[in-house]
Amino acid sequence: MAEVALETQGLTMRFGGVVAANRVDFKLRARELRCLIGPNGAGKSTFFKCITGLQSPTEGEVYMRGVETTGWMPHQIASLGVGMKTQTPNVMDSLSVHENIWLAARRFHDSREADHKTQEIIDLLALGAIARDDLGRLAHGERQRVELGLVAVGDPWLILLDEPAAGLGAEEVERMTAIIHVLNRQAALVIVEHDMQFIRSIAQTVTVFHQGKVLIEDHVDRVMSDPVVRNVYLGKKS
Amino acid sequence: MSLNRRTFLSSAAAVASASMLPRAAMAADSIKLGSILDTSGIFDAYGTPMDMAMRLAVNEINTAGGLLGMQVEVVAYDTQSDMALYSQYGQQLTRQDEVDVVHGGILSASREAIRQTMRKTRTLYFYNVLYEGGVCDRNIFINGVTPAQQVEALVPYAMGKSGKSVYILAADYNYGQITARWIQKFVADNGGETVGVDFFPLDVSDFGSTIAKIQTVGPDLVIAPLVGGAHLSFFRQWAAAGMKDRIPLASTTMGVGNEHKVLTPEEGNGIMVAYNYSQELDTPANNAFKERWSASYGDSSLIHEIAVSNYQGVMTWAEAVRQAGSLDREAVIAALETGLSIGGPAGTVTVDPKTHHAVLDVHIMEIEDQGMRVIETLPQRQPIDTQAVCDLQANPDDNTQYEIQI
Amino acid sequence: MDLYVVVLVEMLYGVASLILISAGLAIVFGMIKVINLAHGEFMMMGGYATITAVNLGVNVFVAMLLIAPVVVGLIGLVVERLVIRHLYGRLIDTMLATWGLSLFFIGLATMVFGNTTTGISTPIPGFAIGDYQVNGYNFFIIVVSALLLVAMLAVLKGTRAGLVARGTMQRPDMAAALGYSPDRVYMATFFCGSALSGLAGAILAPLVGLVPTSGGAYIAKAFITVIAGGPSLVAGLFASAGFFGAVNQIFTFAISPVIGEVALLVAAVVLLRILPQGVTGTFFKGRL
Amino acid sequence: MPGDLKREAIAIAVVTGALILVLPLIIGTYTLTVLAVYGMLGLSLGLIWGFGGILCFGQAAFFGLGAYAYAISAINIGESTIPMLLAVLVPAVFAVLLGAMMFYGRLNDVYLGVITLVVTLILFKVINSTAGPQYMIGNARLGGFNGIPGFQTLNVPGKPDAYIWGDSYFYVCAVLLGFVYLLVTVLLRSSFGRIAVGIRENEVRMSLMGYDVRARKTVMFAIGAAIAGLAGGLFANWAEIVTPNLFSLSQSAEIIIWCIVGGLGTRLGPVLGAAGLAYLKFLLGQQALVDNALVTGLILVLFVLLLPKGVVPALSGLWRVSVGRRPPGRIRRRRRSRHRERLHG
Repeated sequence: MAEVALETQGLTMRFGGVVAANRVDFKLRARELRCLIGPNGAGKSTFFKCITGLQSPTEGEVYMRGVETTGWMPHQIASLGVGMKTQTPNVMDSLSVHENIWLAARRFHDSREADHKTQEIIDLLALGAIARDDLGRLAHGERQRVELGLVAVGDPWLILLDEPAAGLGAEEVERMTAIIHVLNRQAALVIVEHDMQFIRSIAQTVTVFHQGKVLIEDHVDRVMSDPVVRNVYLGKKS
Repeated sequence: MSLNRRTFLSSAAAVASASMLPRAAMAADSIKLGSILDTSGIFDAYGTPMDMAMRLAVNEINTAGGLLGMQVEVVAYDTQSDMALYSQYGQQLTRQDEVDVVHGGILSASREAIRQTMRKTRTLYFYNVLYEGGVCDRNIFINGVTPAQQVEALVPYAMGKSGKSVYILAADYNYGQITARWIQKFVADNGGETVGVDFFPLDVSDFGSTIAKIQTVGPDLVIAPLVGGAHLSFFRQWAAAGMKDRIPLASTTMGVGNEHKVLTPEEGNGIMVAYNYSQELDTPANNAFKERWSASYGDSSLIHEIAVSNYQGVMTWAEAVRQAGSLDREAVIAALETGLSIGGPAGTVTVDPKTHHAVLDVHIMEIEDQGMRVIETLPQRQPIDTQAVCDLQANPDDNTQYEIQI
Repeated sequence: MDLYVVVLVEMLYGVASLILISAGLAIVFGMIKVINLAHGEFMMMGGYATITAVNLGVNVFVAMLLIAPVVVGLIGLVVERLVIRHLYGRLIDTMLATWGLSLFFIGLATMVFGNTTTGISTPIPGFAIGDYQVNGYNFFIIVVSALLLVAMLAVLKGTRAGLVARGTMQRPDMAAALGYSPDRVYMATFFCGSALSGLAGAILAPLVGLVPTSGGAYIAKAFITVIAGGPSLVAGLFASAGFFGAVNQIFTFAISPVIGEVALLVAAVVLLRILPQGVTGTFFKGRL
Repeated sequence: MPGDLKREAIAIAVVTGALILVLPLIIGTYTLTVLAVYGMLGLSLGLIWGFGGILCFGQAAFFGLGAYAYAISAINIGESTIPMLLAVLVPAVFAVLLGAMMFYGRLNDVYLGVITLVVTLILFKVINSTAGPQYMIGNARLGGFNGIPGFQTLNVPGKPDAYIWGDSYFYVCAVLLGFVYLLVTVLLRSSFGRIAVGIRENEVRMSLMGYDVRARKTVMFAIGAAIAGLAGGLFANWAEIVTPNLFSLSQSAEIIIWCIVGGLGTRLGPVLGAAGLAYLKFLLGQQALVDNALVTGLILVLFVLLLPKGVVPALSGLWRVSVGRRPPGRIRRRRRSRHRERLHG
């Protein structure tokens, strides 16, 4: 069981009459990296929120390392050792970078240890120059990076990232890719993304969502060339 | 209250007051009269004329040469209809201003908020308002009518004009609660039956459901010891529902703050009341008083029951100081306990030594065209309710408000 | 039997008066997301405007239905221009500023009108339902509230102005792009909301004694009704006023007016705990 | 960090001591006592609102509960030590229940405001309608509108006859205010305090990081209530009567105004705002020219419009601009972190 980091069975989410996620079965092995793609409204984000506990699914179950976490609160899931990043940057804007990361570190370490850990992450993410600045004043890319730091500082074994590369410049995307590779040494990752270049550079297996269901799940190259996928998703883009 | 505490308090008071700055310079040649009244807020209709009456009395005393060769100086605080401010200003009057006497308090709640402070600091206190009776405390003198003086007279008259079943609507605080019990007692004594009692917090102003409820019970008479501006709505809504001609109303408070002048004649006419004073009293003393009031304030329409009580209270105190020839609290109390009498606008007022309450005239009246028509005058009634439970001559250390038990 | 009719009338009256005292607040909150805590004082000023006009010899209905709303609406306009417009989008700040305004107006009214209770008589006589006398004015309030709801619905749904207002409320940027100044729309909305507050104060004036602090009695109830109603303006107002009005009157009749008020408040706590988005945030989503 | 805290503790003690010595020369101690009590009440809301992000419209509820808990238990016990503890505990327990109800129900912002406001109103209405003789707790009659007068006031612990009042009572209140201020300082520097600030900034993020936001907010809420309750108990001793008006909306409103005017997100702001505005009200109460409410209202409106951050942050901002340093709160945190950097870097 320990080999499976995340599994959902028949995960379904309805809003009134709308079925945003429809009986999704999903499985992620330890240290696997998986990208979720799909057109807008395909149910990626809903699926994502159901896993992170921001929403609780109408039906179905979620298991993390074999523990059922269906309907848990986000903080309970996070406490298992799961790192999460939401779609829009979600940080403490009027606190400094250091304070932000320290707060994340403090959850899993005592005060002194948290200081250590914070410094490690700041070095890892090359945030030293801006460590004292309030987050509200930083550029979008820097904020994304800090948020990744918040996720990483807890040494998670499962990381859920919603659009980590959105709005980043080419150089920043590259840095992001490197960071993700480092994280992937310890943890399994689920990444919701649109940027195909980025996906190719990090992932092997891709899961495609369409109308709330898993349309296909395969190697990135085969998915890209799949005519059905092209039809529902890529076709429109290219 | 142990002796221990009192001596401690008075010595501590001396220490405390020495460090309180800035303070008004102590004028050795004047007497300080503390006044504490709601001259703003929802009880200002009671308090403002009381304040005017107090100032009128002090002016008259000063014009006549003052007391013991000294002028009387007024130290007044407006408590803004907030009970918490009573304790605050009460402390200020006694500990900071160190007044010689305090007149004031309107609602029974306000009296109880400051009574113990007055007692502790040994400041003579006059409460000049009609109330529910039963306060037994050597430091306080009360000249308002009590239920035995008022309710006992009003109830049989009102029942005689209506019938035996009575519904009571009372303000929800100590005055209303205790007065309602007195009404129940006198209704029973007169062979009637109390068919309902409802209490209303002072901020209630919607009586629609109550009026409907009263009709389901169908009493012969409604007696309403309601208090304050919000409760005035009851009389208005009662009339608006067309109930006025169906069930007669009596009240122990209506008109005390000149409420009958705010209501239209259609709303007010016929409500039965009983008080010590009415502007319509046609006596030389009252006519002269109204003239003096008009001379000071332009017109006399604001005078009401408890304004006159306040005037009579100040005058009673002044007479006692004259007779005692001293401001010493014990000497003044002794003078008052001789059964001292004054002639006020509402007739003779005599201090009852046993209870520190007053013996006075009570008039049964009906509201008529925004005035009070006197039906019957009951001279020199004793506060027998309080006399039954309180004897300060025998028991000078008593410090209780006795309540009627049913 | 007659009693049931009387209770029903009182219940309708309870609901109607809640609608009346909440309408102004609901418009301002629902349309421009401003919680006007000076709403109670706007009502109080509506009451004073009516009484002053009546004392000057104006017909009481003209004073209530015309003069008071216009006067208070204009006061609202001044308030919007001087204070509120600097604070759009800052919900908590508008609450604090309008709280300050409420104190300011209490002080102002005290200085102008004094602190003594004033009032006017009800202009409609009472009448009988079977063996019971009821206050005829209650029916007037019920009718006015019903008309008010219908009018609100009609204006919002049926007129161009309503359409523009609704559009602006959802997407101010789009409305601006289409040539409607959001600033103007907000201003007009605040005017309407204030005028409704004034109307409510005017209509309730004959029932109760008026003092400068009278507004405080209404604001809490109105606030609770509007918040519990949730995002849909008219439906929310109707649903929560109906619920709270009924609870209030049932407990008032069964026990006492105080228990009625407490029951209303307890119901509000329970309701918000169960439906944290208000009634219409849960049930009538997306309707007006 | 401990050395740093020590310095601050000494500063607080010195300032408190100096004020205790100087202020009675200017203002009577009777007035000063209530200013200190209000300062503590302001601090209670300043803590949960300014640092915990919880806007409570009913802080007066805890103030009133503290006062009533004191009065009722003082009548029944006849000695003031346990009543004083109850004045802190009862509001805290009530806040735990209320807070848990709200925060576990994910109520926020306006809804939080409504619930706290409504609960205050309920307390007010219920207490206000207990005038009848049947409403007793032990020997204490609740008294409804009248309130409860005549309870045992503060005494030297264990000696019911040794009353603490007048000047000595002022010293007690002032020292307690300094002590509570110090406690708040320690709290805010602890992990709990820093996490609370994080929650104020971004609840979702903090819960995604694994913090139980609901529990932490509930605890924060209860700490604020405990401080307000202590202030309530002290107020009861000062006024020697408790009335339902302690629960009134206008009391709650005033507390909010103190915080806004003084400055949110600072410890000193709410204390200064409370003492300053209460003294202003006291001065205004002695004149009849301008209505009290009018001035208070105008102050609030002007502050929201022109100085929404309050006096203390504005002044420290001014200080920073003119002297070129960061406001004191920041300096300390910075110095500490630099120290840390050196350690690990």
